[in-house]
Amino acid sequence: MQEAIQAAEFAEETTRFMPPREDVEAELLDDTSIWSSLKSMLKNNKLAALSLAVIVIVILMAVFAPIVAPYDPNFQDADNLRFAAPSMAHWLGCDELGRDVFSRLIYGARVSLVIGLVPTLIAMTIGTVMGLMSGYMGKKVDFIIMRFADIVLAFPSLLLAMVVMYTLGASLVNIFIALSIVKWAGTARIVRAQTLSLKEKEFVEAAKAVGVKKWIIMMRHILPNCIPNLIVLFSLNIPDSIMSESSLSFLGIGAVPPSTSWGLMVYRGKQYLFNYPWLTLAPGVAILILVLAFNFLGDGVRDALDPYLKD
Amino acid sequence: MARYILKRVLISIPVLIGVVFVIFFMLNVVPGDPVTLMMGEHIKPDLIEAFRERMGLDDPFIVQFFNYLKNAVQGDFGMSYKLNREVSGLIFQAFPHTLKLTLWAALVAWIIGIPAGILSAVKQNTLVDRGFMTFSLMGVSMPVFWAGLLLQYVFAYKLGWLPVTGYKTWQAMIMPSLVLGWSSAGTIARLTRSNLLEIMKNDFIRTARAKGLKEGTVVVGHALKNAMLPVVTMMAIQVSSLLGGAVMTESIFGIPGLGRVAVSAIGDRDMPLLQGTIIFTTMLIIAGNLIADLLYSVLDPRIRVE
Amino acid sequence: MTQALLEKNAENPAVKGDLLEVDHVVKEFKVSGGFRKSSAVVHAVSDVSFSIREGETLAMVGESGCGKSTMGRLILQLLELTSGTIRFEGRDLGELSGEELRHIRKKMQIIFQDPYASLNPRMNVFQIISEPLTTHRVYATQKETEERVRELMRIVGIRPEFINRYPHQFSGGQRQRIGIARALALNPKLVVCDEPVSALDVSIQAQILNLLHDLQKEMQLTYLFISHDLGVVRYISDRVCVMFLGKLCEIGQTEDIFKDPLHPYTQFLLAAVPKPDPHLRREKKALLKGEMPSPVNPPSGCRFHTRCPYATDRCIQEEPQMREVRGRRVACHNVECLTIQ
Amino acid sequence: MSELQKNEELLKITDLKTHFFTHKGVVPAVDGVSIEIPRRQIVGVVGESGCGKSVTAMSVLQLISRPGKIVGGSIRLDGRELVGADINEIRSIRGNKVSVIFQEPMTSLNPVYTVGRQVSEAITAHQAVSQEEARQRVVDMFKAVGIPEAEKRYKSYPHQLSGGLRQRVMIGMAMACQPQLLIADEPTTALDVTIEAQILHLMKQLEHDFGTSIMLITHNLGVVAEVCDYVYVMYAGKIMEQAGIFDLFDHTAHPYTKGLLNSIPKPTAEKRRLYNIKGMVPNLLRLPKGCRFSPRCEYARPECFEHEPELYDAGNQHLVRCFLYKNGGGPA
Amino acid sequence: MNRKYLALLLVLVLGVSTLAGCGAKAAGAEGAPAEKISYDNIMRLGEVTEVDTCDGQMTTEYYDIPFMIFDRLVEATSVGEGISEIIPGLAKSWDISDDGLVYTFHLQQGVKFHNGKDFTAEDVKYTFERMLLPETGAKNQDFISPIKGSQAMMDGAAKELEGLEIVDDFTVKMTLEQPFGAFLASLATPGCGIYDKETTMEAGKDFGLIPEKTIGTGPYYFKSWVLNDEKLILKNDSYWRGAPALDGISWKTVADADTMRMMFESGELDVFDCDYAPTQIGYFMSNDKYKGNTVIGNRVGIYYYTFNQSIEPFDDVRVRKALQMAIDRQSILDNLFDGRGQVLSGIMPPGLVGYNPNLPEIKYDLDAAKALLAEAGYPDGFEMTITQSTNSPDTLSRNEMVQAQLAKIGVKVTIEQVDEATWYAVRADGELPMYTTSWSADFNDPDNFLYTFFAPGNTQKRSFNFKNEALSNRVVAARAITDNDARMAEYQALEKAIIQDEAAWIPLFCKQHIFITSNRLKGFRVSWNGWTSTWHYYDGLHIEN
Repeated sequence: MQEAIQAAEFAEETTRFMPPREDVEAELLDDTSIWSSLKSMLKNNKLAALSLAVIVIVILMAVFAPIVAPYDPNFQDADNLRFAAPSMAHWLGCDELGRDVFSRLIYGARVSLVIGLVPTLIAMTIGTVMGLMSGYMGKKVDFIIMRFADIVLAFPSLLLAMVVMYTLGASLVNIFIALSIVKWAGTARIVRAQTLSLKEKEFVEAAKAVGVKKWIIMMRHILPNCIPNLIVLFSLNIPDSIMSESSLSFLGIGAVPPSTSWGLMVYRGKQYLFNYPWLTLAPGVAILILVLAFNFLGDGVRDALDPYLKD
Repeated sequence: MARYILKRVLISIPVLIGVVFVIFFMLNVVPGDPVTLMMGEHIKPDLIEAFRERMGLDDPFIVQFFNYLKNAVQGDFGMSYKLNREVSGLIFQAFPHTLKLTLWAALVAWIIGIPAGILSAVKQNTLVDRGFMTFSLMGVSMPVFWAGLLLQYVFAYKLGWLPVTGYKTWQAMIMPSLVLGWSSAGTIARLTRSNLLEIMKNDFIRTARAKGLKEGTVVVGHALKNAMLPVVTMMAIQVSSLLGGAVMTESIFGIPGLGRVAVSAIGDRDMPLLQGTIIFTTMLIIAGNLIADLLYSVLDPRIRVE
Repeated sequence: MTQALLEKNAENPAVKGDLLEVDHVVKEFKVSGGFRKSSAVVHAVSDVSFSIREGETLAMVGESGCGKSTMGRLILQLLELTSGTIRFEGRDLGELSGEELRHIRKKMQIIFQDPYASLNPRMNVFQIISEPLTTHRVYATQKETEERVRELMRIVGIRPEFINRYPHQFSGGQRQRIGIARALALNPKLVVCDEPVSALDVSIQAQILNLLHDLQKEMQLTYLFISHDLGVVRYISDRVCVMFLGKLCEIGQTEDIFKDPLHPYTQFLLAAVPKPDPHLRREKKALLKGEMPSPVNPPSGCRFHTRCPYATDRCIQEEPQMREVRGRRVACHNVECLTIQ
Repeated sequence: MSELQKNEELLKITDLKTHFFTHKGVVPAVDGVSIEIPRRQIVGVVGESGCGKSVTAMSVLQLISRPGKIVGGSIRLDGRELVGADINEIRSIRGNKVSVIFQEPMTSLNPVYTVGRQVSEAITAHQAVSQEEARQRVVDMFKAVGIPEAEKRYKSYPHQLSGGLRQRVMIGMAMACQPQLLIADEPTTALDVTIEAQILHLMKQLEHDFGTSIMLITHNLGVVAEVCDYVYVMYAGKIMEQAGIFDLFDHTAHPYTKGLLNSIPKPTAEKRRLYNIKGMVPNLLRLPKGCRFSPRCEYARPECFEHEPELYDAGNQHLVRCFLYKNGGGPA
Repeated sequence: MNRKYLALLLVLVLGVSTLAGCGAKAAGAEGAPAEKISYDNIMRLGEVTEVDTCDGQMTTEYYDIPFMIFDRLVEATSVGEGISEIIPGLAKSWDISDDGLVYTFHLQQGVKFHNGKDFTAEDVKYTFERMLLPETGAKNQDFISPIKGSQAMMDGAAKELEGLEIVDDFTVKMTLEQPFGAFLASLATPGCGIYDKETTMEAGKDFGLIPEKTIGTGPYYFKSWVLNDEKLILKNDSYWRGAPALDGISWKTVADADTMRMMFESGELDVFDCDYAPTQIGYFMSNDKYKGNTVIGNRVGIYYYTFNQSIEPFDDVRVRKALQMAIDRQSILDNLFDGRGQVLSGIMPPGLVGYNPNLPEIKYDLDAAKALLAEAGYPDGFEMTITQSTNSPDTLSRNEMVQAQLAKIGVKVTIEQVDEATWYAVRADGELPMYTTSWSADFNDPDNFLYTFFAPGNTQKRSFNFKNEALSNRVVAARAITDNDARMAEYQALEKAIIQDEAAWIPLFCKQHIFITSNRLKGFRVSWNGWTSTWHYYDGLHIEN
């Protein structure tokens, strides 16, 4: 006994252990936590870092819109500023009602971001719970939840969102509902798959052997290990929601005035493409950049968390 | 194989019924009475009532639902309220155009996505990688209608190379398939890239190299086929997203497909038409899933039917 | 002779002193084979009976797929029996209520093979080791629990200061120690060691084996030691049972089996182990032909007959039963003739 | 010219350094290793995980992938320098003059192609033979490595074969071009003992029949004792001891090797405590000063913590990296 | 095994694509012409929404094709700036009894339907009765409802129209319930095209849907209809007035107005209707490229905002008047329609018989508006909702301007968007709080405006809930005034009372209808009321390539 303790104490100085395979690279990655993986990813992946910066800037602009925006986004001066070209006073010009496009873009970011985040959060929360239950409980619960997921997944998602929006009427809250309904099933599938594999892990067996209750196993042992996957899903679902909103706006069932989303701005501005291109180019490019940024960040996150996902 | 297909088809029946039910339910709780929209303004209320009764609109919801189901099984999706035509006829008239667009778009998506994915993977974390991924992700990051309009503006209006709209000639199909295909190329490129990177870490790649194979042969001959397997299943998911994107693409490029039918049906509260369209697209998606699974089983010897 | 008698008694469930009795246990898995293949039944464990006496180490050896790990999980009620009974301290585990089962779980624990998969990467050492304690509400206060966790860490040789570290900050050997600490937290009687050292390097393996050995002495543990490494088995076990394709071939005192294996499979198995001594190298070695048959379609009669050089027609048709031969139990029709050879 | 030197070893690795450039620092996985493999011999390289034995083997064929890189030393095959050679030249050697088999036969075979195709590819990559001829040679090779129903197995996919058969296929693939050197990287670790015995037997037979030299990488001293002629013991990126097989076991010199041998449960009836080497393998990023085994060594002396020992000759082609043998002496 | 599956896969893929190909062809064959049609002499037009039917009786929205493939008994034509006139159609002449109750029509002889059948009085009777029978589900009964016995038919109580009598094959006599000054004008509306009895009965539900079964006497016949794509009519060589100069007219359905504009500008369409992009008027008008290619017509119509008098505070006339004064109509017209129109202060737009150019102007006066609001008890304004249907960015712009303008007097406007069907449904229930829309004349008579909006029942259907019953009743009574001058005077009086005294809605402006035509299209005219659909597609229109 004494010897064993000595050996262990000695080991503390050399905490590294080489796993059976001499794959030095993989083994070194494995040692890090999620957070530090992400940090080192940002250090190495310039594009992802830049994307994060863009996203942070957009978020800050949206949060501090009243401070950042040079004008009231709804202030009209149609008689003087209608279609004013970009200038020092109005960086991105003015729209058909003489409103400052830049200010509207900043306020529009609020709606676009909220639409990116909220439905994704709701959908993923529902999806995670469903996926956990389905995967862990199995049998009837699994069957029922998965059939529901099948139904949702069998729908063409945009059509489903359209039907929901038409049923409920156009409003921000209804967009949340529509997109949540459309998106939960994807998360549920993925969480279920991961739950199924985690369920077979020895640490779960150990917990079962100890007599830990089902739902505690789910919450304590399974869910935390799904987190890398959920982070990746989250970062890739946000841009998807933003794009869905712009599609709904095109069909006239997206954001509702006075709130203005980027999707709505693109849609309304597109009729002036020939003469006053900034009206549609500015929000369009804004969407492009924001969504690209989320995509790059998401890709980076996925690459960084890949070793976790394989567990 | 045949048994498997049959089994899969049988499994998808409850899903379809579920879809029908959901749509039916949602459309029956909405405000707005289709009958008053259909009838003239001077019709007396009792005539409207008679009409409702004839159409079975007074039956309890569940009875209506089963009646609908019964007819649908026989291929009768009812009459469009607004267009006064057989829903099935309208769908079959529009469907080929959507299918054509979707197939073309899928082709474009693969032509852009797969090489971009491969090159990005091979040149991981280089400018080439970033460049190709940016290009293919740009498609996902632009509102389809916006990208479509810009393309029209440049290639049809400014340069005059292509017709603004149309679907009958190959020239006319270029822009719509590009817009729609590009929008899902990013997904494919991303999947190809990550799969390929993943596969390249496998032991059998080392084996292939150890055999003395050229790097190109290793990537194309050994890694690619493995990496393509999940990409093939992606096809199924794509059917859904392409059909969604087709709604807007069709509007912008004047293609008389299912998406247009669905959009106008929603706007007109044309329940039979909307139901029919959604059920039909759902069947397409389910069929797409089935085909993807079959393809997978053909390509992957590990799960091939013995 | 006395030893043979003892051995016989040991196999008799009526005799007191048996901690665990496994009686005609069968486990079949239904494999749907995905959607493309018709479903099949894997005969993982077929009609296996043995018992473990309190304080002893019973080793279970066999090659991969022989059902030894499944057996371990069956005992711990992590899998449901297809048929048969398992008695722990005389009580049929299959008939216990949920609460009784939870209670009895305190007395049976498991140590796993893979030191990486067996610890939840999102929990720190304290959370891992205290989970059994909090689950069964052994201590009223957090402080007591923490005290116990630190004690356990000392026992298995992990510095208690590491209580807040996460598994990835430890080496494989240390992780295995944490796994052992968790298993010991509730003072179990029986510990199922499922290949506890096979993922470790030789030098670490020795540390863990010594630790297990010491712990057994100090805590009066009973081990079911599942392993494919015959060297390790010979070192640690009192008795050995050899499994082949879901069936028991031979069971007996370790030394008896290693010195004089009776079942042809045991003989080949022992012969196949490479000896760390070049002088023992033999140019012509008795090699076992072929591969392990599939547990989905196990061979008829004696499951070993397809690879057995001594197989007779009887072996193909008739399944051999366990019977007592020279102080141990063997399932082979031809044991007598073989040993004469 | 050097090709003409008859006594030249088949493979001569001199002071090989292969480092991994990770974002945490440089990992000297192989740190100045010299190994010689004579013709028609089985040379073992043993050591625990992370000691650099596989990296050494993979360095020979330059199968080291990013972030690993050979940073120094020389690898001469038949007198030809491989370090810094053109990639095409390396490629012409891979699978042809030198081939490799790996630990995991399942993952080392491409799951989507038939095994026959994968083996014949090894032939067609190096020799201009017709498909049919390649196929015939594969079938012959399958027979040679003891694959039953070779014709039928040609068309099998990896998942349809058992572990043992897969490893035979891997060996068949490696032997397809009748290489001069076969590098076997833990070839039996993933196999059951009965299969392991078959595969080891097969390897000895191949060495005998084809005159192929074998570099056997393993952590299992039993396997080494079973098949090797000469053995190198590696620890933390360096050779600690090298000796003929009988010398190594009979006159074990290095404390590490002794520790390893003593850690193995002995086939004795007595249940003594096992010997164990205290502590664990050092982190290659933070190697201890002096002898890298010194923190775990019971014979360590002050100089061991200060200076790195060289390989000292203990006579009879027996070299030991330990100050104890600096003057040809041994531990007390 | 492998090969076999790959072959199977290949067949599958090919099968699917051929199916798509065949399908496309099959779909084309159903409606599209099999022979290659040259568009050299075909006028190409565009529209944004697909049409539900080409049966003029069944639609209140779509008149293009009904105008061109059917003839009416009489036609309305513009004879000068804002002046229209009724000219003979299928009725070559008519007599009106002195009491204004009996109209006798003498029909053209020798007119043939597109299928070669002769046109007779029987077809007129059939057509009118078809419109009134409830099972037809027609929507334009308004136009012939003055005929005696029409209500009975609409109620399902009669199978024949009592007031319509066939005198002989080419004479029809119609008796009205009461005198109706605008009766002739209403017969010129597109809903009153004359159908061929035999083929129409045969066609049943397919009438108006399937081109071959949709037969009229008009200058063009219905050639093909591919849903959501193209409708094509070709010239009727044996048209009784003489064949038109154009080979035909094609309508492309282009869902997106911006796409349509690009199609026009890249030469894929011959006419661009600026109504689809009112914001582009400035661009087109100032572009040298289109100089001389603009055709401007006055729309005999009006843009307006409504009040729902059942909803507080719109029940207070002071509030309504305040809002009338708080909207800067000229600014809206200038900014959203390039100023091309005229601010109005009543109901009747210029160009309509009875238009009152001397109506007092409703002035834009914020101070007066605020004062009125304060008087009504809302010194700090109030909150209100404007409802609009989705997918109408132009309406949205208008509402947003109004939103900003009303904010100046403290009124907080919420713009609510609902889909079109819901919007109509809620409006029909009389529950829309406030909305903006426009109305243009179907036929040239004030009745088409005042009766439509302010007759009892109608005000509720349009969510006005106009409470002054006396005025409502006078609107109905005015229909029967036989003396035209007296009738016009009454309408003008009513107009002033309803809009200015009662402030029942906010009149905005009328606007010009501007078309941009391609260089090759000559002789394009706007119909008298400024509609897109016009009978003038026959007359004088031609293409010079």
